[in-house]
Amino acid sequence: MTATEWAIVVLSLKVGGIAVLFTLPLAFGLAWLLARSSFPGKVVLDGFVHLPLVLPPVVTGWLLLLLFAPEGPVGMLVDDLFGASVLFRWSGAAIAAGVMALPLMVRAIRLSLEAVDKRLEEAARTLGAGRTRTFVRITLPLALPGILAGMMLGFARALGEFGATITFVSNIPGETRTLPLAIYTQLQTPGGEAAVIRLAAISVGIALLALVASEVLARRSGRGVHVL
Amino acid sequence: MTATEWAIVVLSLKVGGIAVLFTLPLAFGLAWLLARSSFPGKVVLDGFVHLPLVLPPVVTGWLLLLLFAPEGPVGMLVDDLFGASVLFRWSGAAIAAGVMALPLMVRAIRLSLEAVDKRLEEAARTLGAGRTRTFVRITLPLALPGILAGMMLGFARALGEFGATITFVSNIPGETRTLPLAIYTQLQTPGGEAAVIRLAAISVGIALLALVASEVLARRSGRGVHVL
Amino acid sequence: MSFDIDIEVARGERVISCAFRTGDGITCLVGPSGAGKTTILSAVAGLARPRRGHIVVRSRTLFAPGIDLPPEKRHCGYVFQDARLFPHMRVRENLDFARRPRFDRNEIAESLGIAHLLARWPRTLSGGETRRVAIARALLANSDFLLFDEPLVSLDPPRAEEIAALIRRVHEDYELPVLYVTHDRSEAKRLGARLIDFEGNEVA
Amino acid sequence: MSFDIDIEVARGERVISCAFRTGDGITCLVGPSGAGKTTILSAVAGLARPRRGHIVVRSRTLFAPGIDLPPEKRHCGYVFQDARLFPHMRVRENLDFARRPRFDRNEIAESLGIAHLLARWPRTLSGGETRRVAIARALLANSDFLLFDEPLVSLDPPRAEEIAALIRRVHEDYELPVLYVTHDRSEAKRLGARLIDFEGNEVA
Amino acid sequence: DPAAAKGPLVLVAASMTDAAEAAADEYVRTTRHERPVISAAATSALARQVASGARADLFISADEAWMDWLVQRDLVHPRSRTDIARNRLVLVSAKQREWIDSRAGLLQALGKGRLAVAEPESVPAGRYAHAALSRLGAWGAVANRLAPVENVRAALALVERGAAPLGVVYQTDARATSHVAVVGRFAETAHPPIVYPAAILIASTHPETTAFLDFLTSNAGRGTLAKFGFGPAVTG
Ligand SMILES: Nc1ncnc2c1ncn2[C@@H]1O[C@H](COP(=O)(O)OP(=O)(O)OP(=O)(O)O)[C@@H](O)[C@H]1O
Ligand SMILES: Nc1ncnc2c1ncn2[C@@H]1O[C@H](COP(=O)(O)OP(=O)(O)OP(=O)(O)O)[C@@H](O)[C@H]1O
Ligand code: MOO
Ligand SMILES: [Mg+2]
Ligand SMILES: [Mg+2]
Repeated sequence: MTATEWAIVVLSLKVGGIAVLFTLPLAFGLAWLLARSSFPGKVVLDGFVHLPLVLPPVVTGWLLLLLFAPEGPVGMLVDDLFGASVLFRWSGAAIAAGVMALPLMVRAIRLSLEAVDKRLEEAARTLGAGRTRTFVRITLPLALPGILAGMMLGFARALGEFGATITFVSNIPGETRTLPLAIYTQLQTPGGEAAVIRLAAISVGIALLALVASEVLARRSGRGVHVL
Repeated sequence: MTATEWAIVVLSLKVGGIAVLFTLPLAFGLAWLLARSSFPGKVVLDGFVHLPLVLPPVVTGWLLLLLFAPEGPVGMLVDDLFGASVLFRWSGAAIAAGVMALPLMVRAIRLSLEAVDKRLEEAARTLGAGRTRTFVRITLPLALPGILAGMMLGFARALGEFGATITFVSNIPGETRTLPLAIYTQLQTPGGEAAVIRLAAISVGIALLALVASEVLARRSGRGVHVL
Repeated sequence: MSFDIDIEVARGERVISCAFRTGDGITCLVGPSGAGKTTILSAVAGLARPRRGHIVVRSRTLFAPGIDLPPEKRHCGYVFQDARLFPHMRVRENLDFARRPRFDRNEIAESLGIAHLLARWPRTLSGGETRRVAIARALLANSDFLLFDEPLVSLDPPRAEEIAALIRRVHEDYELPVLYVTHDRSEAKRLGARLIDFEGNEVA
Repeated sequence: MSFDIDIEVARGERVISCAFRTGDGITCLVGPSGAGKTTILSAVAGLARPRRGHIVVRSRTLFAPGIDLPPEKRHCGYVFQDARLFPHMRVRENLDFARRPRFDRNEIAESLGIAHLLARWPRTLSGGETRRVAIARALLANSDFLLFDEPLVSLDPPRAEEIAALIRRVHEDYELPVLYVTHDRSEAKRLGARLIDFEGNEVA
Repeated sequence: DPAAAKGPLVLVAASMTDAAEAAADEYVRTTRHERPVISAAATSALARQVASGARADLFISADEAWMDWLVQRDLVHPRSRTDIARNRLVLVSAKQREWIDSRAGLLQALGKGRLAVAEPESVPAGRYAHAALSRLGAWGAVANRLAPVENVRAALALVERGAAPLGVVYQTDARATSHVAVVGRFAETAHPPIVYPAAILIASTHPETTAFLDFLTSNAGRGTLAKFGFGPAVTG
């Protein structure tokens, strides 16, 4: 790998990692709401979560741009709070990646949450665990396979995210040029095939490593699933 | 909706529906392999399944183009078998959508398969059900939440698939111009924003309907999850 | 008075109602299969919400109009009919789940014959081993009263006898009210329990 | 001769070994909790694979060097210690799961007192109701022999007596070999069973 | 084969989408031929589709590099190659401001902001922008302050939203939106000519392909393209 490629890899890892970590609590909260409670407008929320999946990525990027533009509703807020903008910044790339990863993470986590045996949570309550402790010690670990699967899916998606990112935060070397943007640049160039393949192989390698890591984690924690 | 838009919607439904239906058995088979068996190279297979998620969609589209080109390895086979090519055809769009949906479907189904209580399969075997009957009557229905979630994710992804499709089968009205490609075309057209918003709203509406349908199905079949 | 219970609990289309007061000893609630014994225990533990009535244990009101303590505030040790061990924790962690244990974990494990199982995952336990771990887990919780739902099924008679004696000892030493469900009269006798039906009438 | 069993089954680090031959009557396999009773039944049903040995039932070899019939070819009716009802099927569908039933489903349901539960989902059943459905499901399979793992726990004595009588009747009418696990001596007596330990020695 | 039941299949660079559609309409109106089927995507994607042997009839590229690439591979008839239109680069801004015609003016208008452009290493519009900014002597100053995006439309969106104070786009895109103002225009000599070369594919089988290409180079065709801001190609 050249130094440039190495920098791109580091940036991609940063963007993907931060995207997944920051999206995780939100995804979990949404999955929880969708799995465990019923309220008017639940279908609408569910649909909203799926938006970034259904819309072409460039449209999602465009909507993000509307929101985060200096005069956009979120953009003004961010400016007030941090005195800065996420446009053209790696933080914006992470936001785009996180938004695209969200529906995948929510679904996987929700599937696992729905499979958690509520009788075990009841047992924990009778043993003196309040809602929080029950959640942390019982629900969360039992839903772990889904959480890990969701993180893996989300990370892979973040690693491959192109359309929303370039539309939202453009393609700035060292700041927002993640692997897929670098690949795209090469693909647009006549004769860029060799570079495309090299960069794509790097992407795939990273994803494989993440996959192995998530499998190992899942195996280390997913020992007993059955209840008598 | 105008007649053109209506035709685009019908095409998108056809492409997305066919993509999900044809991908489902493959996704299920892969999920089964990954959930239930261990063999050398399992991680590689797992990684391979994730490829379309990790690679930028245009790269996936380009790889599909290489594979399905008249002189490409799969293209020659398809030509031998059907005397036709999928390039520039809606069937090619369905292939692109199916490939992009595959990792999402595999993950969701796999999560559910891993949560199926094998003791119930054992019970079915003692009651005289062979592997097939056990699979059809026990495993499949118990994994249904994941299968439905996978189909829903896959369909939503198919509905939003842009990069691989346009790269692989171009943007041909009536043949491969699905909703996201129509949206892209409008985005390329100065003053097309209103049309973009209309088309995006249609996409979202379809996804919401699919979502409601999948929820209803899941509720109708997912009654008892617990075992004493 | 240990338990003062008068409730109605809805289960599907049925309503299970039950009213009794118990004295100091261990009380066995009897009734045929499907009568609603488990339902009543759940309501006492705070896991099923009665439609009306009250639940008072040792003059502490757990449930009454306007009062509905959450399960974790009721301080009960509950051995479920289905053992409900936490599958993602080893036996040791299952036993240590409740804070401020009343007993030494290892001693209890010893007396229930599960000391050698501490490092095992629940799914590797036999039926009787599972029950014993569930009993140990409930006894270790520092609770104000105990609920047992057929805890000794799947246990060989000598072992069952030992554990019955242990339960009786705990009941007496700590003056804990005990509500017990069993179909085994000899087990009830061994516990020195009084048998009552859903109306609180003594059963011969 | 009904059962001719001589096997070694590995369970975690332990090896459970067992060798016995049984006569015509019902045979109760006894042993303390954790002895390996469930393990032996699983092996006979074809769900656990012995390390060595043979399993012959009524001169049909189910397992021997070179022979290992899959569970569905063994034709057994097995009542599991954990009932294992299919949660996604109503009680009726659970009962109808086995093809070519030996009895009329409604008659069996009647005699087990579960006729009113046919349209219910398993998770809404009480502990004793669950067991009775599991017994009915196993009896309905047109099997060559029956395996029972503590089927009558959670049942009130009159009900348990009735079902024991039913099992005995089925055993006699159809000359079905029965291997039965229980810790309850009176239950074994009611079945007219011979008690044996893992070495095939008669137990007093 | 639906492409044969209709008119020829025309692969058009995305930046010419609406003009090509209008030209097709006009062509049908005047010639009564079947309407060509227009497939619009990035030039690079279309070129690769041609290279993989996809059956299309006409290719309209947004730059010469990709057309050259196809010529080298013997995938288009070299003699059919014709430049059908020209485009120009303009500077746009969200609000009216003083006309920009110098490096200083550009940098002053840009302030601390970024300059929205199509990806200069790969997208045709970006490569032209690179050349034009170099000629203006501003490349060194702005190279690190670009906001390179996938295509001209995305660059326009950045400017419309106030995310970038200035953008370099095709005049065809700028003139069609009322949300931005043209605040500068690069000299046509400041960059390689922005031409849209068209050529018939070797794989083409549609008998009316030539007719459509001829129409595009006719007065009527040029007139239609001109309505969208495309200039006539300089021939010879
Ligand atoms: N969701 C439900 N719908 C309908 N009936 C229900 C539901 N849940 C429980 N029941 C019924 O309520 C009754 C009481 O159940 P419960 O588990 O309390 O009985 P039990 O006395 O503990 O019986 P057992 O001794 O068999 O365990 C049972 O007849 C059961 O079928
Ligand atoms: N995976 C495992 N690892 C270690 N030990 C195991 C494993 N599975 C089962 N065992 C042990 O094997 C022994 C036999 O179990 P089995 O279920 O056959 O006992 P059992 O005689 O049926 O007991 P019970 O009367 O309590 O049901 C038990 O001591 C159990 O702990
Ligand atoms: O028309 Mo292009 O190929 O996107 O500049
Ligand atoms: Mg009960
Ligand atoms: Mg057992």
